[in-house]
Amino acid sequence: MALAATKFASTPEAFSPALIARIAERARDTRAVAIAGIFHAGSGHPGGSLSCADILATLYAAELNIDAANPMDAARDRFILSKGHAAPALYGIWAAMGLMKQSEAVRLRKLGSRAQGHPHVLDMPLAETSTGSLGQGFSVAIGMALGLRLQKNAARVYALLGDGEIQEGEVWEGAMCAAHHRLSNLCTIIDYNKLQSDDRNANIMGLEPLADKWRAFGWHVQEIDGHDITALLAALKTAADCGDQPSVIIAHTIKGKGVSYMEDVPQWHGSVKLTRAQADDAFAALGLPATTLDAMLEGAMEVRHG
Amino acid sequence: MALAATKFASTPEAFSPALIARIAERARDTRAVAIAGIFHAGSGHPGGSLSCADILATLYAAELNIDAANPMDAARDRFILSKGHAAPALYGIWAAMGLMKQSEAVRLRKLGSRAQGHPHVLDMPLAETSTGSLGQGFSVAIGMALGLRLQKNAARVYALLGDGEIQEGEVWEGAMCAAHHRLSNLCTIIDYNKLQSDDRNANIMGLEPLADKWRAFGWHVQEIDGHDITALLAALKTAADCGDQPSVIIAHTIKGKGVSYMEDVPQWHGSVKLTRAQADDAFAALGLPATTLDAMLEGAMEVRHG
Amino acid sequence: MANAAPQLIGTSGDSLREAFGKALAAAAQEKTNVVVLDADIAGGTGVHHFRKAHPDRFFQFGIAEQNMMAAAGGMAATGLVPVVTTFAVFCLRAVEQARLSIAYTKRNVKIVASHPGLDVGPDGGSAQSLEDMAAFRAIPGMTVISPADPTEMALATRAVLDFKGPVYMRTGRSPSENVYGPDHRFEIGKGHVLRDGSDVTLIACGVEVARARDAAILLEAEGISARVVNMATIKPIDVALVARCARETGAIVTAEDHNIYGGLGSAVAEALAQTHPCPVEFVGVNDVFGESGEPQELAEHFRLTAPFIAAAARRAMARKRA
Amino acid sequence: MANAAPQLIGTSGDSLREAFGKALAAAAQEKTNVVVLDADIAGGTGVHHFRKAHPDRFFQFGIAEQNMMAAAGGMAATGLVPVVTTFAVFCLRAVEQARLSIAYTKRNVKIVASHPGLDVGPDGGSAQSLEDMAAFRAIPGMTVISPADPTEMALATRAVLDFKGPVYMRTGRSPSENVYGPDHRFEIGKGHVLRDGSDVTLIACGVEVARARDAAILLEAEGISARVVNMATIKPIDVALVARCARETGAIVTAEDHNIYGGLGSAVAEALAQTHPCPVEFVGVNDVFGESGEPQELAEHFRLTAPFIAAAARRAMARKRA
Ligand SMILES: Cc1ncc(C[n+]2csc(CCOP(=O)(O)OP(=O)(O)O)c2C)c(N)n1
Ligand SMILES: Cc1ncc(C[n+]2csc(CCOP(=O)(O)OP(=O)(O)O)c2C)c(N)n1
Ligand SMILES: [Mg+2]
Ligand SMILES: [Mg+2]
Repeated sequence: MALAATKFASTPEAFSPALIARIAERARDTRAVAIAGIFHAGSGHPGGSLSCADILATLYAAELNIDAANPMDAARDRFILSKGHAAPALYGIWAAMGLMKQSEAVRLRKLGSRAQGHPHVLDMPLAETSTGSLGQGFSVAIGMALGLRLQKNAARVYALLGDGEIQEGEVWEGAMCAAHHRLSNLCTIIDYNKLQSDDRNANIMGLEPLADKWRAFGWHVQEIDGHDITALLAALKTAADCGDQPSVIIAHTIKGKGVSYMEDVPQWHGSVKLTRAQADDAFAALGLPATTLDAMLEGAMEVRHG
Repeated sequence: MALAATKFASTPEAFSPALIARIAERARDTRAVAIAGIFHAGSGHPGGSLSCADILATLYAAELNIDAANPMDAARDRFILSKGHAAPALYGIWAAMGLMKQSEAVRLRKLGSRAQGHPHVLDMPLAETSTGSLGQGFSVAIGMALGLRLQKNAARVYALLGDGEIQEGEVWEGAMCAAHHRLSNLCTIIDYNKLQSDDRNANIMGLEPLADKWRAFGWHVQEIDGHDITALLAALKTAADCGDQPSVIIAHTIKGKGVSYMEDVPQWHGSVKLTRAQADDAFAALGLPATTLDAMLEGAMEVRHG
Repeated sequence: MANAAPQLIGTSGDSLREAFGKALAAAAQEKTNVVVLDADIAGGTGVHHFRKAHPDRFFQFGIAEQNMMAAAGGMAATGLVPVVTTFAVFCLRAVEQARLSIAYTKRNVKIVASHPGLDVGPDGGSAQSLEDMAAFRAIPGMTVISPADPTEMALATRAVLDFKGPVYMRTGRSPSENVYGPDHRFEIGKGHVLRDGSDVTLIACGVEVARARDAAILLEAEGISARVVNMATIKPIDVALVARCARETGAIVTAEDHNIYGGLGSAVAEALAQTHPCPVEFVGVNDVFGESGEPQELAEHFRLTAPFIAAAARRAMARKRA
Repeated sequence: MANAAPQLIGTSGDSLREAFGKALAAAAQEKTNVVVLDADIAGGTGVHHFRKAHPDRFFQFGIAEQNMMAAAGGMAATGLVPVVTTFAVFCLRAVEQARLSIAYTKRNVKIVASHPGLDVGPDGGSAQSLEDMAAFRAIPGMTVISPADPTEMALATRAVLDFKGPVYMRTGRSPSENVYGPDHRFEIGKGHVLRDGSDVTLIACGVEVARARDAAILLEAEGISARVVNMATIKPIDVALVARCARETGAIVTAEDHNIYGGLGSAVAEALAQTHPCPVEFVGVNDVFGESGEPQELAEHFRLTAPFIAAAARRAMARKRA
């Protein structure tokens, strides 16, 4: 195997404070790039980008078998952001991991940018597929898991879904299908932030009892705090080793997590236009100075004019 | 209320031997018309028509508030055959109940016939909607249940689904929706004959644990023998009075029921061409002489030439 | 400051979706059988106005467009007039539901789709529907409408509610200029000559109408007299008007924020082929997907703006002389 | 006797779906990265042949077309060549999945749809897809093919597997006459002149090719020389051939087992409008739904048979003289 990266989660070093600190730092950087991008774009979905930053950081920094020197190696694990509107966070973690230039990640939603409003695989191959229409990324992940297994490729497939997203029937078609085909190489994570576009899930279309639904559809189910990096690491490790079932991790999260005034406020789902003051406050909440935002924006301007 | 029919199931007379015998007779006639129609057409789906005959007979003979003298009364209960390929059985029960001419019911799948290959509401208003594409009838039933409730119409809505049909994601979208909206005026019956088009459910796409799935989606669940008329009567009565949840009756059935050589044989799903000998044997299995088949076919010919 | 409410993009201002949402809420005052179906996107489609005015007639289906579409057929069967709303691109995952449970059953359902075409802007190619008019135009008995501006949108909203039968109507996301004054009239199935001309006819729908008008102004400066037709009803197309334009001007340009295949351009080409064949140039997205960018930027990039329409007019005119 | 196996309708015999199924199974011998996706309908689509020959590469998705369609995109991403199969009408509930997870991502997926048009027969209007060519033609970058007979179907099956990119291909349910001998050649994007003629050109696809040929024979008896073109590739349409036919014969009839809106007729009308405008008459289903009946009966009832094509040819010719 040509890949250098190791699955930290499967080694004793996995849960070291150093690893957790590294992941937390990546998560913070992910959030910062996401906010900078949304501010720079004048549109985009902050709430759902922030809620999944810890999940993305844990995946990329510790779980996915992706080598920055050769990211498209055939043996790489696949990650699909099925809730494609959280693209700013995906670009954020890529930037944090050196898989995308930070300046490109911040130059979000601009004509000609590789950081399209929703992930587009032809612009960023590591997106694995193009998303933005809820439900489809999950099905694509299932197809990949089937295709990899047929070709005896040991890579694993991960898909991150929104809670609102799982109202799509396509997701339950896929859930039934993955269980039927015993896709143990598939791990689904649900960013269970309790909010969707217009309101709380409970008001739009209630999802509970959510774990029961997945269990009844034949999945191995774990429920964790999606902002607890240790819990994420442990759950991903368990998921990778749970027999012949596909595995779902229901990650309880807070929409807007990390930017206090956005937390659990439906209106910050997006697509919103941030004011400079709001962006500054967001950076402050993340523990970053406004100058960091300035630097990021400057980088993005250079891409545009470079 | 202008309707003459009563809901037998809700009266003490409900479970009288006379009622059960009447329903059983209707079910047999339903099967006979379905077989005659499929033979006459030279195509059609016998297996799934036969498996649901007892369900249809119980519904129409004892549960649905439909007055043959004024079948389209606004206060009527609605029944939708979501598994539309069982149309021959629907026409069969209508013929048995005097809601459609038997000759028209047998003149199945012919150009200009009201007995279209799949139920079409513009030809037979009592179909309530047009089906044939699995999953859709269920959603239409949900829309009707919402619409009736909004307009304070106390009519109930019934939908019959195939087991293979519930692999459609649309069904789970609908299941979530009906529970969210507390559609207690909706009753779904699943013709759980364990077979679908090509093979057993278990081989195509496993459905178990099926009751758990519906419970996890917020439904009141009953499991019964779908050929036991007493059990059907009781379950429908319970469903009509189960609080603020929609109700599903998982009716365990045998595909091809009543025609021994078709029972539980996947190949008789259809669309098949019956030989005369096969049709005769089917009638014999139903306890009917070949002359009954001749009479039915003659009637259908008259419609054509009349 | 920071914890003030977020600015939602375009939910205020004169977008077609806002015009639709307001007109719908107003019309529903007296039309008490109108109900609205939403798939968790009311803020984007304009029906938040209806929800506020008529909460009891607003039905939430969650992010589940197939069930919503077919359920609309069921609601219509009970005598209601359902207005099903989502983004145009998500209508494409319920085409068969619209076909069977609405059109085949002749249900009086209005499918109103926001966010069509490049006008969607920064969300990018995944969200920019370039196929919806083609897909819905092919469904037997489905009327297809794409109004030009907020004024016409309000009129069309009323007209489709008055009309009996299934309709697919496009609104639009971006703030949109009014090409019409308050005395405009809208009739389903009739094109409207926005500006007369004799050398070439520019037939447009939706956001392209204003651009076609601008193209006519550009052409006028060169001494070319371009007629501008707003063909807000794509199906049934106004065959008589199309034929008359061909007869009178001899060359036609169509302009739409849609793939060049299957939409307005096709409908016009079909009408001409059956009546008065003449050269046509098609302005639209050239069988590629869109991308992120501001709507106006994208319109330029994908060659949908007035100068491109004017250039197409010159090409069409050159062909008529050939 | 009675408990003999049932006769399945049309799974044997020379239907396009059977020809497809057999050719696919054969081609997959050497093309080891071809996989088939089925939605519980393999007996109807012809892929039971593939399942038998290559069980390990046959994937069952159950009655769940959306997931199947998008999953095909995922399988393609791993280097496989997925062939997604279902009835044409059920492809309409996965248009957006084909759009995003196959076309937008440029995946090498072949969508092969059986049971198109009135050719479906007794199942009736709900199952008779009249919209699929329009819907899939509008998806950017999607190639659309509808071969004429079993011989061409086998060639086309190989050709689409050799071709890199998303394809939507129609097969057919009913036994279908061979209009071609064994030396026929098929090339994606090229129409084929089946019969030459100078007064009018009949451009057809799918089951209508044989009927167009019969119409030409009818016309010949009246002294009318009709050219017959099999336009098996609807997209990209063979613009050069369409233009040449217009130039050389001056009048065109299109014939397809599809709605007259959005399919072959539209593609031809668009090509003509851009090159050599001329009178066209459209033979197809006239924006209504089908119904139960035998395919030939339905073709007569809905005016798709040779006499109607011949009548359309006379109308088109009359218009060229006008
Ligand atoms: C098929 C589809 N329907 C509708 C939308 C519009 N939409 C974008 S985001 C969103 C809400 C998603 O909620 P959730 O999945 O909970 O995401 P999160 O809360 O993590 O942002 C909706 C309805 C879409 N992208 N795709
Ligand atoms: C959406 C859709 N996909 C595929 C089909 C083709 N089809 C017709 S019947 C059938 C099998 C149905 O199985 P089930 O629901 O179990 O019906 P039953 O066993 O009661 O006949 C299939 C796949 C269809 N009618 N609709
Ligand atoms: Mg959420
Ligand atoms: Mg079954």
